[in-house]
Amino acid sequence: MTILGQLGAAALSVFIFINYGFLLAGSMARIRARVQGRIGQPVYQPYIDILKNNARRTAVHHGVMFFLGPVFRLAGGLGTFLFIPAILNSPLFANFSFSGDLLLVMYFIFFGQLGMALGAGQSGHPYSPIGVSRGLAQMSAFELPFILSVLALAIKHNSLSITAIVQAQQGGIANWTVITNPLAVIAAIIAFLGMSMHNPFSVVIAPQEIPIGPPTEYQSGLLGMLQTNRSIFNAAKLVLYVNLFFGGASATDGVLYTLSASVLHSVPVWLGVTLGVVTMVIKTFLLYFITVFVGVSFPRFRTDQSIRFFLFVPTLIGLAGLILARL
Amino acid sequence: MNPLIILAVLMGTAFTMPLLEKVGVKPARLFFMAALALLFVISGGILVNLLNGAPDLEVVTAGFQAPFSINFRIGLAEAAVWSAAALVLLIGGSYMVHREEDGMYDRMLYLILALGVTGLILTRDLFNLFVFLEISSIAVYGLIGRGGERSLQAGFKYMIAGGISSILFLIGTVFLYRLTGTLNIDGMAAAAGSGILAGTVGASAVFILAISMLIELKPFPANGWALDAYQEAPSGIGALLSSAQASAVFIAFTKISPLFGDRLAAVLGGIGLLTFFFANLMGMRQKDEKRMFGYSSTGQIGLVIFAWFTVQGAGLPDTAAWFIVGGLLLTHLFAKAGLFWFSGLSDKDKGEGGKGFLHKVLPSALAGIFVISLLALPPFPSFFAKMELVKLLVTGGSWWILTVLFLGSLFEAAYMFAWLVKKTKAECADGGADTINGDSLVVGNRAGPDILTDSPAVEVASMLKSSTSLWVAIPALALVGLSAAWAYMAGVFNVIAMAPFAAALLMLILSFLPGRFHGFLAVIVSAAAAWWIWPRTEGIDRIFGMVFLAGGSLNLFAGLYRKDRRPGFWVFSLMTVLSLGALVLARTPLEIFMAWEVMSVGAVLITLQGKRAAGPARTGMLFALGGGYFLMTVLMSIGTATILSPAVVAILVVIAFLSKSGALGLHVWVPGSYAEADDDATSLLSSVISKAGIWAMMIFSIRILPGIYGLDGPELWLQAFNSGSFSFLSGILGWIGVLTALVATIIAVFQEDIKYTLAWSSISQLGYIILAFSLFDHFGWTTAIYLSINHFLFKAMLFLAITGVIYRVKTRLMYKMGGLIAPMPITFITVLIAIIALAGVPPLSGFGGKWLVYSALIQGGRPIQAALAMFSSGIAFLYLFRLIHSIFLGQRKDDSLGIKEAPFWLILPQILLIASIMLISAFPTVILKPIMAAVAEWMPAAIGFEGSTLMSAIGYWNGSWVMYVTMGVFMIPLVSLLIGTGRKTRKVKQFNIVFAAERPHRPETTHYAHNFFAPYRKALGSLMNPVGRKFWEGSAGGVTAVSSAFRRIYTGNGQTYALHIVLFTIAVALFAGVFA
Amino acid sequence: MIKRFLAIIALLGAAAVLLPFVLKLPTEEALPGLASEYIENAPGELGAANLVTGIIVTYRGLDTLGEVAVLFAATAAVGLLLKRTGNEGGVSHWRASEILESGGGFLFPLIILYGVYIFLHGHLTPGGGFQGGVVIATGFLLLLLSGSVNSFNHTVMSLVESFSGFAYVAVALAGLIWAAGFLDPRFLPQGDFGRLFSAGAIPVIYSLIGLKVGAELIGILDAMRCKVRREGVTA
Amino acid sequence: MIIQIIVSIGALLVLIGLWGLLTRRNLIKMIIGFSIMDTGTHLIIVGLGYRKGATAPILDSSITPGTHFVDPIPSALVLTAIVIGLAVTALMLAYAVRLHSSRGSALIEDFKENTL
Repeated sequence: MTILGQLGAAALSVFIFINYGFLLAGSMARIRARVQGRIGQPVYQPYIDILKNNARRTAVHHGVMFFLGPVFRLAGGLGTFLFIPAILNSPLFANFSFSGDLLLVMYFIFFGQLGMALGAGQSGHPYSPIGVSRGLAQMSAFELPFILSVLALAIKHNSLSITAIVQAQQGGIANWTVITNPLAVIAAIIAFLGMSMHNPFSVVIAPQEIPIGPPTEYQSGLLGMLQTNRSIFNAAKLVLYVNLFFGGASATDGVLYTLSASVLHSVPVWLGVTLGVVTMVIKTFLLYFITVFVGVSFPRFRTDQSIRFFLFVPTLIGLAGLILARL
Repeated sequence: MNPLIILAVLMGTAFTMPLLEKVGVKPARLFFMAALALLFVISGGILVNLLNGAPDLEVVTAGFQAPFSINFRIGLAEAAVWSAAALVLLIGGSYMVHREEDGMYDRMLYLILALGVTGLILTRDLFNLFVFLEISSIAVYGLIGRGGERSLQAGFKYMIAGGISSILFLIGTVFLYRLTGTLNIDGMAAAAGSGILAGTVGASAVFILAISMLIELKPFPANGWALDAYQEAPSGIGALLSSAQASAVFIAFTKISPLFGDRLAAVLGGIGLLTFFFANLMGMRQKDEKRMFGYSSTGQIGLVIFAWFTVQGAGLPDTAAWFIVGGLLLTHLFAKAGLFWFSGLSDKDKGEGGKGFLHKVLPSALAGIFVISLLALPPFPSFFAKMELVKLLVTGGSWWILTVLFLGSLFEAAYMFAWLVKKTKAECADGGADTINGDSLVVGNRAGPDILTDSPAVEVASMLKSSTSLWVAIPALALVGLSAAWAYMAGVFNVIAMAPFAAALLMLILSFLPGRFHGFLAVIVSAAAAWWIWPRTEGIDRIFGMVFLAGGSLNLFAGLYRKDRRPGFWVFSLMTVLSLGALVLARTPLEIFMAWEVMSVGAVLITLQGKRAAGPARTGMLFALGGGYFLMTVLMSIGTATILSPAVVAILVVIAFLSKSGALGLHVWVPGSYAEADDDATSLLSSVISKAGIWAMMIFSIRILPGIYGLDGPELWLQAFNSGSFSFLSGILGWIGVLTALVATIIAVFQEDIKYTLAWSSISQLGYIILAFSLFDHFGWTTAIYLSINHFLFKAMLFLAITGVIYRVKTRLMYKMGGLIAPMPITFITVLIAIIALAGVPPLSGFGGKWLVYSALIQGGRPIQAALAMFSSGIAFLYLFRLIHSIFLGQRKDDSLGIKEAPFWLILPQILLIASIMLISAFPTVILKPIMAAVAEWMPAAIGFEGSTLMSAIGYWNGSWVMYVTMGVFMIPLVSLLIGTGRKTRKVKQFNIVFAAERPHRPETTHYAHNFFAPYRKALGSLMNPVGRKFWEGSAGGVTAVSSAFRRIYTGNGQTYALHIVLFTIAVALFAGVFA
Repeated sequence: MIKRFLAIIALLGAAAVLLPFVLKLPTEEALPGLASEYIENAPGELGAANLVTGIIVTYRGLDTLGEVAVLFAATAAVGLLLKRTGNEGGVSHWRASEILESGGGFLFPLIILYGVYIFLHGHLTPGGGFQGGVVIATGFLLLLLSGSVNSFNHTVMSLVESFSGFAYVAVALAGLIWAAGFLDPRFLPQGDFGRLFSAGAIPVIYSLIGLKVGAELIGILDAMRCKVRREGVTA
Repeated sequence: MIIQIIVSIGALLVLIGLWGLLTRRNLIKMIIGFSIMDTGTHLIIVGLGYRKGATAPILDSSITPGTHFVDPIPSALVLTAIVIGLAVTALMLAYAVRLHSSRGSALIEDFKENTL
């Protein structure tokens, strides 16, 4: 594929998954509201928000880094997504995953966070660094179980390539990591709760204490950029998790593919890819549902509590998963 | 020239002194000095003759041949010690005349002392030896007593001890005469050879003679009187007592040593060693300067005795024997004389209410030379001598002896270096609390004007005023000359090995020139050295050589930002950088060790230049020396019959290098040193010098250790390393590395002081490098080198940027900064790039390091270590963000409103470093390919490039594409933002924030920076428990407690001391089997 | 008490160390070679009837020179230690008894004469410079005790001391120049064996030593006397 | 036999002197002890030169060929030793005088200030 083709493909996959991210956010907010006995916002509310924010022009700023913060942030989200192959065996959704393996993705996550933290820092608002401090502290803690489960995967498949890991899980649910190494997946899921910053790990943005934390000072277009990032970044994380632990989604395999293959003689490529995307959407939706489920059921941890939590039980589970992988 | 004439001159001058005094004080002094000068001229002339190959000089008296009359014999050893003693006597005479109130009697006694020293060294007649011993003793008794009331007490105790000793000597002598029928020492030795002394009486007589001389040499524990004497005697007398007199007695002792049987010799050697050990142990608790020198003196003489019997036991030829013994003895002679004089000079200055004599360049340099030479560090004769001594011990497999020797040396280093530090640094005298995180720690970083602004001209003038001060330079010059001689004999007198010293000497001579001149000189010389070394090295050597020399040059360039003279800084920096070059080029074990020692000591001396660096530098010195001893043991075992087991060698080497790199447990010296050194010096220490340990571990693994075991092919030794105990050891090493990384990172998170943050960060980064190194395969080592280069780049950037910040805001505490992005944008960009690289965030080169290290670990089967390394790299974000936020972002303080960007000298290197890091980030092949090729010379390649993608067995990474993609995704929102927002936005005022509808009161209350990670501390603070520091402090406490306990034997009661002597004699008799 | 106990141990140990010398003493009756050679050759070589003097002044002349230096050093040291109070000697505060006073005056010249005799005949009969010097000093001690002299003329004393010491060194050097070596007394004629003017420079050397030792001992006595006297006053 | 007696007495004197040096607390008594030791030593030296039936090595008219002499060398040595002993003793006494005048005490344990 030519460079231009790659760029086009990347743009397409980004576009699809950004929209998916918006819808996911809207629907989850509505579900959460229903659980709490409210009607909730419409599913398309994120679109309204982002349009509104982008429509307003920002009049004040706090300095260059303040400007660059959201740029870093969005670049981080986009980059993270672009280094993950979204759909197996589909060049259209392979993105730029040839640039690096799982380690690259794990570290590129920090790119946006770091830039955001810096931008927020220049605002001079004390709540921003408080939020960053909490966020970083919590992040460094939930990293450990996540790392352990990733290493379990790498050892099991003797590879750090995401494509290879997804490939290895093809051929039925029995090959999924969640079956082959449930301990590692449990550790990773708990870490995912931390990453999503929903309850009980929402102290970072704690709206009641430090109005949304780091982005306190952001408004209008800059805030819109952050919201855009939130959707693509969310999607990227979910895709990564599904890829690593839940068999991913393939353009040439999977339940939907098998179903349609049994209906049609030969599945056309576009259908295969579409089915892959649908598979991915379903899986990620279900995965995200877990965080919402937990989020509405638990109160909030303090930062030190969550640090201790992550470094204890999930870490032990992760270690057990690692040992399981080595057996 | 007949040396007897000088006896006549000395005596004649002494005898006529009362008459001369009648003529006038000036002529009396003139004759006094002339006699001493003649002594030096004659002895020196004889030495020169002997050096030119003249045969040993035989002198008879009364016109009869020995044994009928008393004869002198002057060999090279005697001539050397004699002329050295004469030089010291000459300077001491001038010292006494100028600095201390001299009278007629003092001059008379002084001349008699010179006579005694001369006779002791020259005579070959046993009874004549006794006479000269008494001559020098009585002169000393008299001279000690002139120091005042307390010196009288000391003098009386000295006399009691001397009296017992002389009675023993007499009894031994007369019985030996009765048995052998001669008083000539050579005749007696011949008789002893024929077995005449084998009987009980003979053995007892020899024993008594030996013990009486030994007592004169002040053995532990029968030396309380000597310590009192050193303490209370006037400095000038102490100098002679410790140097000329002790050396002369030692020479006399060597003359009678052929009479000793093997067992007695062994016991005496053991006593020498124990004296060395215990004297230094007790010296550590010493507050009084002269008594401390006294402990050191007795210790040094003990060491010389030990060395003497060791070389005798090993049957070394004369030249080799005196290479060791003479090296130790002469170094001690000059160094200790110089130190005692300094003590006197600084006493005088204290009395005049000055800041102390030594706070000036030249005196500090001289004191430094004396102390460093005493600690047996290169390039002084004692260094070469000690190396050979250690070689003998290693050959003999005497590990316990070696341990005792090293411990004693370490103790001595502890207090002597502490003295040097105390004397050369004004600010530590008041014992300022240099606590970590202390709020009081506001440090203006320009050198204290009180000590350093003295212009050199003023200083030389003030020294000339008291001409003795310049006289004190002579022993230092003598030491320098001897160093060259010993280096020549040791075969390392070549350009490369000597370059660091030559550079240091040159700078010392040019010290009257302005500081920037020295700076430019250092930059140019080290850059030239880099240029010179490039074609002369290859592979790993070339890579590290460039980090050392080019990196060193870059760092030195940054040091130019300070306009003051910075005495010491440039000298030691250049010396250290050049020694790193010498290290890379060194081939023989001696060259390697010499360069290593210079480098590690140089680093400590650089550290010492910091205002509050006294304490850390002391600790650093001990670790540098301790590591050096391990290294010395291994290097000296090369080529000897004794081959240590490979595992032991590996452990010793690793301990040596890890203590340099500051691995966990051996790290305690690092944070303080890095934090308290000058800010730009810290950059040099952390980014450049800390890599020496890594290079050395690699070179030892591939070149030196295989050489020891005769494993020539890389495959063979690789097998050795990957089998059995070695793979176990490398696993342990990996754990050390990863725990270093983790713990140091966590501690870094909680520092308020920016330099402590970065210091702990350096430790943790070195931990990663050690971790990668421990894999012992192509992947791991490629990683280790790549990490080393990266760490050099970003840590130099960080430290230099921080240097500029501290220079501008004049504090090191991060929470006192804030908002500096506005005045210092370039510095901010440097820090931003550096922390992105350090954190390992793509697309910068740091990610390459992360990718390499984790892939290597996973591939190498160490997932747990990989997990902990990743965990700690996550924690690193905490301190990195805190660093950049607290300093550059947030609220700007009122204090920093007027400041400017950092000086050009600091900015330029930063820009170069940014360019380098961007280059290797976008094109990792530029740097990775040479590294992989260099490592592949030694081990099978495990990773390789496919196009621009680096492929390992389990993963892949294309640095260039990561850069392209990142740039792409970065540009899209940026461009859209620029288009979208237009130019209508304006920057709001500092306090214009959404703050609960309030306007914040002050930046201090709004800048969230102090105790930034409070919840983290709450959760993980228990990991901060300074186990390492507690362990070392506990050890030090234990040693000092033992030291105190032992010191109680010195009650101060002269009678008790006499009792010690008698009991000591009996104990030695028991050990020597005299009662049998 | 532990100190006393240790002292006993020390004494027993010292006895044990010295015991072999007493028990296993060599009982060789023949003179060692060196001593025989001296007895054989010394009279001919040196012309000194007293062999011990020949050995002391010539063969072991360096010892003797050193010995003089030791005594000199001791004098200087005593002078150094006690000099400050030297001028307080002043007047004697007690009167010696009549017998001592007149007896001292009477004996003094005889003692001096005896001393001079001893060092002049050192090469012939038992005695010599040191012995003679001591005897001379005894005479002066007697004067001091008898209280007839309060202080000595320091200039004369130091003149004598310096001169004799310097002359000794000069004689030693003369041996180097005109005879076979440093301290060789044979640059003066040997003379007739057994006569006063014989044995080369040996009598010269011994006379100088006698003067020097005498002067030095007197100096020591003087220094101590002054000091002790002052003590008596203040105490 | 005589030689043994002389040497034994000398050794005994040395021990007696040593005892004095180690147990007497008065400076003067310690010096006396030292002098006794010194004397014992001198006795040993002279004693070792003794030969049975030999005469003093002074050649005068009473000497006939074949006369045995005692060893002249110890005699020479002891002279030197005595003088040196004298010098040391004198110096010790001078010290004692000064110490006493400085402190008004002559007990050795009153002079132990300089231990740090």
